[in-house]
Amino acid sequence: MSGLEHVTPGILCVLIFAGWLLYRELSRVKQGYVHFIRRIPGVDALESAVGRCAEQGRPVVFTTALTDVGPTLYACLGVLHSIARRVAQYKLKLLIPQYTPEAMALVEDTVRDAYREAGRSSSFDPESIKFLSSEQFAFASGYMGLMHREKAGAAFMFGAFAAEALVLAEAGQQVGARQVAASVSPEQVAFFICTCDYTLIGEELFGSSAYLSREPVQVATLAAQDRLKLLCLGFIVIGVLLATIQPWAPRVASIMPDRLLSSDWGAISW
Amino acid sequence: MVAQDVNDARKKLIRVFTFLGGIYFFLHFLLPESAVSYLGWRANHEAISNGFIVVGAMALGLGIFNIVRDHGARCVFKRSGWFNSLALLLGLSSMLFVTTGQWINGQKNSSDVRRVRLTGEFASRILSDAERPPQDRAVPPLSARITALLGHQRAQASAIEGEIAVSLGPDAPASAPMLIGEVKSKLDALDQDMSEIARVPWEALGPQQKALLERVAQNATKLASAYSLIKQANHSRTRIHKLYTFLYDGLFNQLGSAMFALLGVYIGAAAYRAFRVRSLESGLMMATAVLVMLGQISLGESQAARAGVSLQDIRQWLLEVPNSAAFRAIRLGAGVAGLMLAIRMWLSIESTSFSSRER
Amino acid sequence: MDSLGSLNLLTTVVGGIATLAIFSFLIKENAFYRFFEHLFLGIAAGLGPMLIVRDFLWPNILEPMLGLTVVRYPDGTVEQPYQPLYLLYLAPMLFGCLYYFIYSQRHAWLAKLVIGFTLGASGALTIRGFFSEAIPQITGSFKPLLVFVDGHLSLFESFSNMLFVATLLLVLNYFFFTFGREGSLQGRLAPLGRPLLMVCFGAFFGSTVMARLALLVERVQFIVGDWFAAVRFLLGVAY
Amino acid sequence: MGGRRIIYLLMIFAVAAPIIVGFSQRPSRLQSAERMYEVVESVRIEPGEVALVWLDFGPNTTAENEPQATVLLEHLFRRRIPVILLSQYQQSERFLESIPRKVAKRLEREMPGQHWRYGEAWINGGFRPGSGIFIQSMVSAPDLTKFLGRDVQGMPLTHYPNFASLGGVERVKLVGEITGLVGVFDNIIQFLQKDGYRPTIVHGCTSITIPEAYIFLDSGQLKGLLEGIAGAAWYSEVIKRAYPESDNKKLLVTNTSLGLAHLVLILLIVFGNVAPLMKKFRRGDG
Repeated sequence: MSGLEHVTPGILCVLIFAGWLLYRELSRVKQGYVHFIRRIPGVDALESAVGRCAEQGRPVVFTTALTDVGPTLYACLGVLHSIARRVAQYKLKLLIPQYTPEAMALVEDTVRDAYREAGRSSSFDPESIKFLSSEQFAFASGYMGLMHREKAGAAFMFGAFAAEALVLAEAGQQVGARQVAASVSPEQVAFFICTCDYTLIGEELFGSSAYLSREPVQVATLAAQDRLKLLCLGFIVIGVLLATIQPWAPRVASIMPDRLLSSDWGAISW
Repeated sequence: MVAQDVNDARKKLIRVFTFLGGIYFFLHFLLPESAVSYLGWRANHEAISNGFIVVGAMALGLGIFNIVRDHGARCVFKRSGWFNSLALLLGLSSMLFVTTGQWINGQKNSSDVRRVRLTGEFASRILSDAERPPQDRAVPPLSARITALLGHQRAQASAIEGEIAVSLGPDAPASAPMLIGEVKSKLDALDQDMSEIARVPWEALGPQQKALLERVAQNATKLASAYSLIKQANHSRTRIHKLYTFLYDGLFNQLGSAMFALLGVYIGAAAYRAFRVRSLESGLMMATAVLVMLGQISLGESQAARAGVSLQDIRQWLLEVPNSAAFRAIRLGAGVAGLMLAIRMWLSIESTSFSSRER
Repeated sequence: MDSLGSLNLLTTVVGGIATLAIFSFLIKENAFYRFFEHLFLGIAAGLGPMLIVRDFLWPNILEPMLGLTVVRYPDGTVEQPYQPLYLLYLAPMLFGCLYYFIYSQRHAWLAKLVIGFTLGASGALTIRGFFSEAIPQITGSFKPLLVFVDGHLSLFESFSNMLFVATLLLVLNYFFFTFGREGSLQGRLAPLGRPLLMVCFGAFFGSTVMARLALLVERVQFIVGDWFAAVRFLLGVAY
Repeated sequence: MGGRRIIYLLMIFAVAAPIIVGFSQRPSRLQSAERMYEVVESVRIEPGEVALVWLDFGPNTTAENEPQATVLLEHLFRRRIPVILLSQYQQSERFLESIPRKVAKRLEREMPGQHWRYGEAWINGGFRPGSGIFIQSMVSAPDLTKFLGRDVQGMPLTHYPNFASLGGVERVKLVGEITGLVGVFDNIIQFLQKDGYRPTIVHGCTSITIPEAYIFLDSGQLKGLLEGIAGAAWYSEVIKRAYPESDNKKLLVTNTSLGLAHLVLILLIVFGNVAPLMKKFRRGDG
């Protein structure tokens, strides 16, 4: 299979469909339609962890680790926003160790906003956003030290993680922090499951932001992505069925959906 | 109310910039190959992409700024842990200094070698210009160019002699005499060519002249290669290079590897603590993990051979079937979610967080 | 011993001390660890930006922009004239400098311009990235549920494919958030996704273990082999 | 807290014991590595044909990738197949330099009088930026000698007789890719081919990416695979069968350390499950 550099007609259709879905859900939500959202258990754990910090007066740590500026970071910021607001309400200390300078600017913005919404703009401390390092293991060692020195009461690890995941999570374990992790990298989920109180898997990270805020735009996005996923699922089911009947009905089976997606413009006679 | 207007205008501007940020890559994807080539994007794609990278690269000072602000204050006010902050700042400044020094040194080295190589490139250029005089630019007469070539090579020869003297210092590596011998023989060959060039008339380009220039081009390239080895050897003996090696190999690499190695230990604790069979789910995870582990070590094999089942095969099947399927589903789901978020991000379909409403 | 030999010795000895400092964290967070942690952070912070300058900004942008890549022959002619178009890079450079307004209270919105620009670019790239990754993934899943080998039904292969497809669909189903109220088919099937996910994570755990342990082995080999030898040599010289 | 430290100590001890004692065990038989050996063994070259090996790893994954690179190069050197070393990853520059030299030195010690010299047995093409784009243009180049131009020391390839007139990419009879990075391997699979030419590709990966590599082994895009350090260990064992003089002791000790640590890990999982049960049981008794 050759690499994909430009859209094929099939992909263009899917892209337009995706845009239309988002538009439709947005306008539905704006008209007041309330979507059902499945409860995501890890999200309750977020709230109780912050509550526990308030009881013990210990700081809250939130990290997006290796997440680059992009959709994943964007989703993490949604969660950070609601945590920061709660932290501001409880007058707790919030620490956000950072890996990439570009992300740092976005994070600072989000937290400042959350404090303003909670009506505590004055108590926002820019030094709570600490740039540690852009080197994976230097970051991990800095995080380990930070957790121990600050005796964090809760640690939230959201975003993209690589080998350093277990180091971060174990550091939280050692100081007895309540930990919730959400990783888009399946390789690390097993380690989080072993060391954290709750682990959100893959896409639950994207869902949790909407679940927490119930914000119309976020809910609409969630609904639109579910519908697009349904389309993918449908493609797979059809493809499997066609592949299965292939020995008996080769002609029918030759209309594989992959052809629809990957044939390029040249295959169409204008 | 004026403030409110200004604020709105700014927000609109931010949206416009966000949209502009994405439009190039989006169109590049959307347009067919022929259109992309027609627009000239195909030829300049790398240069344009570099432009985008430059914007991000300019953020490189943000991290340093943050660190210096944080730890500098701690040092100045002697807050708790100031000693460690000092160590950090020391590490930072020495690495900046040493890397810069090492880099400048390397740049100088390569430009020195480049100058030696230039003799050969110039000779080929003289030849090609004489054979096919260029239409778009003026070229000096052949004899003037040859004089320039001779002058250039004389200057290079004395620079090379100087470098050879340096490489014979008291702490010279064992390979130095061999390298020097190599350079000297190549230099002699080139010198011979040069003296021949000086003897030959250069009013016009004959077969003899042509052969001479070709030989100079070849010999100068060989000399440059040999010379670069001496340069490298001398470079690795400079104090700045030793400091760099010490910081990079002695500290940076070792600390990184040690941090990574902690994982090997932590995995033990994680396995003991968390792989408890509390439910069907945790039981499945544990069983799979144990089977895969047994399948990849030798002790697993000898046990299995007795039982008549190959643990290697079980491991392979687990990796190929259930693991790949679930992995694929996670990636697909996260990909779709990322796609929707990406559209939203690009078109600034916003609610909170980024360009928020003032309340 | 020549100077390079003693440099190697020093590098090994200090490297061993640094390794032990990190390992001392296993006992307890302590001053020894803290010192090396900060040193590590400092060195990494100094190296990162320098690499961006050395490997990207200088050779790809600044050098051609300043005309340093123009080859000038000894007689004053040039191989290729200077490309003034490179000066266009000044625009993204200046624009990127807006990042630094993040520290200003009054002009922070200027930083948002460049942050927004970066978000937009990464959004558009993600759109393309999704399709080039997802489509082979989808089409690669079209596995026949009944597999025939030499005209006979292969039970094992068929079972494997059925399990593959079922796992894929059930896990995809697990990640629906806005469907599946109580009682619907989707809602009833959703809990089945989780155990299947656990099998996947177990397999990942099992195979990742080897990579993690391998580095521990490498470190122990370094300490037991190279470092001990270097320290012994050093003490031998001192006495 | 105390219990945690005992576990840490146990892990370090399990790893260190075989290294200190020098104890080694026969490694586990891995089909994928055996297939790779046969593939390399079956490569037949005419004068002017070469193998192309990419080393794309930095210090973080050397523990697994270096032994893999070592066994592959050892096999190629023994078979006198000239090797071009290249890299898509900057941090691997030092390994491009050191690993072939170490292998050559070991072989020369093993067989006095025979030589494996730089420029004959191998050349180091250095780090080449541009990843996929670079590979694409390499495939379409009419002459690799001209395309690659110079080695890492700045010497033109025409200087080395074995590599002086390579011709097109068809003269590359085997491609090896040793990496622990994501995406680098994909570049080779996707771009290193053209109409009428699909090279034999073998791959050494870290244990983390084994599940991903299997997809390509299954489809035949990959002819052989070294799975982490265990793969390298079995490969070295197979080499030893054909060349009994080969010294793979260190690698086997490393692999044994790994095996022991795996077992300790499994025991820890068992204890982790049994200990709480025992406690409950005892409490029930009292």
